[in-house]
Amino acid sequence: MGKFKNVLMLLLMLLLLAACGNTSTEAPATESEGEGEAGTAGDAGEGGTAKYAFVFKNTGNPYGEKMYEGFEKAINEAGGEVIYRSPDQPTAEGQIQIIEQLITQKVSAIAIAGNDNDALEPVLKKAMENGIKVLSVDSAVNSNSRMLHVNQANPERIGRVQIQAIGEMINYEGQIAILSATSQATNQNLWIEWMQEELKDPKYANMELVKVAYGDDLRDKSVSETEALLKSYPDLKGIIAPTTVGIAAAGKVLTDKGLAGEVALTGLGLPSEMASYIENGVSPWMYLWNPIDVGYAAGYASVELVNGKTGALGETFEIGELGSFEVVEDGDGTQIMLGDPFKFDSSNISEWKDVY
Amino acid sequence: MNEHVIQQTDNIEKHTLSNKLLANISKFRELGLIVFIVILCAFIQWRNSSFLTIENINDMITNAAILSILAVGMMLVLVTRGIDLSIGAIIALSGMICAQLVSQFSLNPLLIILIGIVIGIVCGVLNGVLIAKIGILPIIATLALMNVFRGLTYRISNGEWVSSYQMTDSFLSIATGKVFGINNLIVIAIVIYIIFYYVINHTVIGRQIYAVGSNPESAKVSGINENKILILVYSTLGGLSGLAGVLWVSKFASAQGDTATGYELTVIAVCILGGVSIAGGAGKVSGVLLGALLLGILQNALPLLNVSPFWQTGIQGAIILIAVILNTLVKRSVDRNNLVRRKI
Amino acid sequence: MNNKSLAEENYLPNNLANKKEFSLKSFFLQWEWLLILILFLVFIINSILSPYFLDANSLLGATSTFLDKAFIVFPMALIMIMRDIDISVGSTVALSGVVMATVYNSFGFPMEIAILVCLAVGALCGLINGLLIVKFKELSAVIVTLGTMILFRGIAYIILEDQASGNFPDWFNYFGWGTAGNIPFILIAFIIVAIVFTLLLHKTTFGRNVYAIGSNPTASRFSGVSVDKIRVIVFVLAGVMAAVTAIFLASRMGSTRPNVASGYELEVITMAALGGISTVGGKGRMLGTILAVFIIGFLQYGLGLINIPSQTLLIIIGALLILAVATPKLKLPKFLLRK
Amino acid sequence: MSEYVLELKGITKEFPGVKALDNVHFKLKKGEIHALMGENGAGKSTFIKIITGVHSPNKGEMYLYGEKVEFNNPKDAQVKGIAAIYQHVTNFPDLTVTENIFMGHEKVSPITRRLLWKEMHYEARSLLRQLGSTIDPKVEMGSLSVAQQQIVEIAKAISTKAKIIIMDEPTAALTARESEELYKIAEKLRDDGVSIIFISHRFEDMYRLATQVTVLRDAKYMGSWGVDEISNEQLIVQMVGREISQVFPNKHNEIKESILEIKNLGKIGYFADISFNVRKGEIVGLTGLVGAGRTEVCQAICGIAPADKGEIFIKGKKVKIKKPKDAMNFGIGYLPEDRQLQGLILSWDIGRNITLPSMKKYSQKGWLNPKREATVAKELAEKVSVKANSIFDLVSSLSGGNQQKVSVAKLLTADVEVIILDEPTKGVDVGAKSAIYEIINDLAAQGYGVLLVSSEMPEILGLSDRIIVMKEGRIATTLSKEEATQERILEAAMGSEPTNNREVVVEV
Repeated sequence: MGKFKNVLMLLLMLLLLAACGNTSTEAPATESEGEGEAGTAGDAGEGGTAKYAFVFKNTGNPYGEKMYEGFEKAINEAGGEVIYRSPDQPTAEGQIQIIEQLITQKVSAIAIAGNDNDALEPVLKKAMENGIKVLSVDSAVNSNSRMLHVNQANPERIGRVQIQAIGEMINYEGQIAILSATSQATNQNLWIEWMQEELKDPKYANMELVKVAYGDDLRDKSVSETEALLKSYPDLKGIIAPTTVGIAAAGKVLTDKGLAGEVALTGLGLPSEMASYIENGVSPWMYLWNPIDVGYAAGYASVELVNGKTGALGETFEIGELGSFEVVEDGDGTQIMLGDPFKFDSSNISEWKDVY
Repeated sequence: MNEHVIQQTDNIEKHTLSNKLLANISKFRELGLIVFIVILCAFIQWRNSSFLTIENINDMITNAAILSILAVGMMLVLVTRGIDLSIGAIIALSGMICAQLVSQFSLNPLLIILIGIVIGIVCGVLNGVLIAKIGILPIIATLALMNVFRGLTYRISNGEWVSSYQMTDSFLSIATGKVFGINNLIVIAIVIYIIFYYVINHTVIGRQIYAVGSNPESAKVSGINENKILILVYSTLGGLSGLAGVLWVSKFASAQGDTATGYELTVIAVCILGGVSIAGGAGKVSGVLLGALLLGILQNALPLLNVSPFWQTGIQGAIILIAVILNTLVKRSVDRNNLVRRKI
Repeated sequence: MNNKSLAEENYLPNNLANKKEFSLKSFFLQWEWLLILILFLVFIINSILSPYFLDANSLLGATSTFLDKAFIVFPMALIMIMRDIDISVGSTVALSGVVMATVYNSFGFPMEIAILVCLAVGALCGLINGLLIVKFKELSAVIVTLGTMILFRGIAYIILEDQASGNFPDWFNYFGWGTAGNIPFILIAFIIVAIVFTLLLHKTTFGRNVYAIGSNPTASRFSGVSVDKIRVIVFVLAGVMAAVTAIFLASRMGSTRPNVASGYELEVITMAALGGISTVGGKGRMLGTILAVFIIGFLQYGLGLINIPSQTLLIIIGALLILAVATPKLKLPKFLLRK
Repeated sequence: MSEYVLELKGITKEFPGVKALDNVHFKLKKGEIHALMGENGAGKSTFIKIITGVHSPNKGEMYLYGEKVEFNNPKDAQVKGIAAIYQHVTNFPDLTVTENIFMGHEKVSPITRRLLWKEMHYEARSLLRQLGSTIDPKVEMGSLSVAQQQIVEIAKAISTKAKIIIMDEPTAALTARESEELYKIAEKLRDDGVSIIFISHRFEDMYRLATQVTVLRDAKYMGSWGVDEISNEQLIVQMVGREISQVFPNKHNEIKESILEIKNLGKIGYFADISFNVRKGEIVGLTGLVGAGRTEVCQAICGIAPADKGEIFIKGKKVKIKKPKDAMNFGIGYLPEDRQLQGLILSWDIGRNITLPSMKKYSQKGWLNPKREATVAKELAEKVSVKANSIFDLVSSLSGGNQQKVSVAKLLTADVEVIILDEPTKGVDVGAKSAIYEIINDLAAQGYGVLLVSSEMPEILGLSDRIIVMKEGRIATTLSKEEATQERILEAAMGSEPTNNREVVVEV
């Protein structure tokens, strides 16, 4: 009798599977009527609108929301359907799942801000094999796994300009420190490399980079790290924080300790997060590109790729109102590069803080 | 007969004496913790002289304040043999809602604190009801609600942060203001500790919480309403988490959807360091306070000592494991002493 | 039957049946049916919501997106049946993966050796957990594995700092992505592991002992069951399966980092609880667990296909978990109650 | 106003599968010490729990001072002035003595609801002093000895100003002198007008204290008498229901060579210098008061809580037993005292329970063989005559006696030569009891060596070939079947004068 029970259970399971199996053979058939044989999915022109996906690092991040805003605007202008996805934690595993789902949905292009330089390679290659155009934006994925990278700004310029700024703020004299995130996406480390390069210039001879601290992009940790910097180096004159959470946390600490004017702060941060600290003078100025523009560029770049561009060196991409950009070299891969980072100071911060 | 009595009293006197000795040994934990903290401080001071400055101590305690507020609530939950994994999510939810309210209506800071606490209590009651009334294991119930609360936070925030310029000065001053030269956060933590010390040690309810954790069966026989106590502790912790959410947002001047992710484990670690037993029944306010202080010192000192950030997690894990294992060994030797003292 | 009086009992024939009677009612009142129903609903709703869902290729391919962590569900089920819990599995995945990559990249051993080392590290992590738990019975599994969770992750950070380590050979990277016909390797591996664990739990003395320990640890010990040994073995199994997950994860990502697989422990516990593994021990079956893996996996996948934001997914899975564990506790109508 | 402070009429209480109380009556006068007697499992504990509101009866009425009352929870009973000291000490080990004493009726300041620690500590100290003890009320309960905890429990009952105090075997863990102290306390309470329900196995307690005795047997009310109205023999007949000699089949077993030998076994804090042997075909009785260390000795032999000192020999060969499995491998089977907690897996069926200890034997290289298991389980279950429909019936649905039979069947699956039975008839109804006695005798006849631990005098006297009496962790005396009488055993178990002092630290 026990056997009978098992057999019955198994039969019912099989029935269930069979039911799924049946429908699963039918469903694609009805689906593919209009599309021809499965395979090339990047058919923007024929049968329905093309779908453009934007995948950010994680949910609940205003920087990503703003980027998506630009992306959506671009796609709306060019015509197409937009999909916005991000995992709830900033992990590559989460992004892999999402990309697989996008492949199944036969989107035309995926623009992704990668959580990991290399880990997305297999899945993005799979996407490209399925005819999906892949480009990275903001945080690059390696050159094998993308056709193009949309760089918010030249990393060299980003690195150098921050040193130049802090130099100016502290009269090219004294100790400085960097408060970074732990860089999961390599851009932070790249910027820091360029900062160190810039420091070799003789005009910074009297400046000393004493420490690179990591705040993990966590509020509480960034605060402790900033406080530790201030105590370990009482003569510290300036802090560079090339990350939104870090610079805002440092701004808060300097404000609370009344160190405006004594320790200068600059770096990269969202205007909305930094408005208070620019207005109160803790950070005379700081930089950021406009994430809306970055997203907008990614949107148009997606459209251009779907329309047949390949992202090869020397091609020109038309980016709506931003004009046209030439594809340039980026290590092994190619990229288009938006302009220098934008400078936010007390004169313009109030108009930008409500924007992003 | 009289002789008998005298002899007996004699024996009992002896007994009481050794009992007192034992009581002292069981206090060893707190003493041990204090000694450990002192040695640690001396070591850190030797390596970095800015450690024991008034400014740094002030920073350190301010940073540990929120942690210690949560830890005392978590202690009550652990004492009843429970656990709450949802507090990080409650902090985020209450912080986000309050920050949005502030940015739109610029409410009075006291009112905001109240709203935060109420949000926390609602979440806590939900935990408590699932655990006490429906009988779901605490770890599963709070795990599920952690997902729900965190998801809700993202839904409400719509991916946006609330930034410092959107907050009113009065709201920001919750965390930066001072009373008699002491930071508000520290003041709030002290007030909470006094209240909890009083409630735990000087009210019936406080002792009932321990009774439920110490022996649920006897508690029932003694006429204690276990369900009521369970819901009470979870909603208390919820309320404290809600308060912590407001303080967090005020302190860091920014409300994000992923605020305090994983913070529950830090809080539990504080309790374990402070000698709270996960098996229930045991745990002292003083112990938890010392545990919070120890973790606060670690978090403050590791960067000061220039410890590589990549070693910090490992060091924390090792210290927690060593602390609980030491605790067990000490307890074992005390129990063994008890046995040796017994007649055979 | 329950309330048979003593007198009545004494008149029963002294001749016991040793064949089980088949009762259609109790057969259909099994937890697994509810899960099958839910799985069915998930399929129906998903196929209504998204035209892409019931594409045979995608359906099979979809399994590879959620099966990596599913390997840990099996030992976790055993652990939970024994009234324990292991929240260090995510960190074990990270540590064993990181060691594997380091052995391959920094020490130049062949990948085959690196894989073996990975499994060994996983087993070692499990062994540490198991030994701490049985040697310090005063500590619950929650405390021990909370400590080792932080410690293992910390060691992974010490080894690799914030770097990724990859450059695995092609055959290794193919492992996580390749298919035999339409069936992904990972699904095949999952089926094999599922069969092994199902047999282990339901058809061997080991599995019987696991149930015994979960139902009544004292009585099991008194009956000569090697409680400590079995607990340690099960935790080692959890470590090994975490290492298997690490291998597939590394293969699918072509590299590994110290921060991978964070939060896996909670997802795995969710799956096991939904699968009907009783959280107070002694109850639950592998079939339910397997069904729960597919319910959560296809739910995530299907809702992903219609681009539901991941935060909504968090809420849905949280609610599903509460529903799953609360349903049997609620008072069912009498006719639905089992025995 | 009724003459009785407490009156119970026709109380019936059923649990699934068991009728714990069947139409029981009880009357208690003011200032009376009323003994409640009956064998284990007669329903005394359930009866108390009805009075204290832990359980509510299925049928029957309860009157307090002539007024009908219904208790829904323990608090109700507490408020009405009923307090109980339970057989198994039920306290809060993590809390202090003061807290334990005042749990449920704490002293609080009327306005602020603040706990009045000073007053409570003071009162606790004076309560304890009244009881002749100077336990520090500020120490944790868990650090006290069982006897001290018992005193605290009594202090707790007194502190509630209870008018009715129930003492459930309060002297079981006490020395003679401590018992004497307790008698004095009880008498003093009685003189103050408190009524006491006194439950004890010991006739001495009853004769020393009680004026009235009520007897329960097999959940039924047997009657109530004045202590001087009824002879000891009559009382025993009422409690046991038949002459003792009728219950125990008197067979002569052939006693062969020694199979288990214990030498100088000791465990710090539990027992010391235990030496004895068990021979094939012999039933050795091990008795003594509760807390004398009998169970601990058994558990040491079985590897559950191994001893620190001494040696164990099986068939002349020295063995090391560190865990239960070792003991089973050496052929020692153990039937634990608490079959629900330690013996059986209640949520499992009969068959699985029976085959649990010896699954290796019925499996092939680790793979289960359900058919073979079922055959073996059926055979064994029938051998010990378990009453059930099938081996797939859940153990939780069986009566206590049948559960115990399943426990015995479990032992028989293994290759066991020595069987240790710890209180095998505890909580078992009389019908099943004689069945179990028969099984025990059969086992001895088949050549098993049996070590029988029991507090029930008739059982020990009726079954054992040799009787070892333990007292305070040591062997007090060993008596042959012919020498043994109830009086001699009790004398050895309690000692007329305290031989050593409980409070002294003994180096072991």
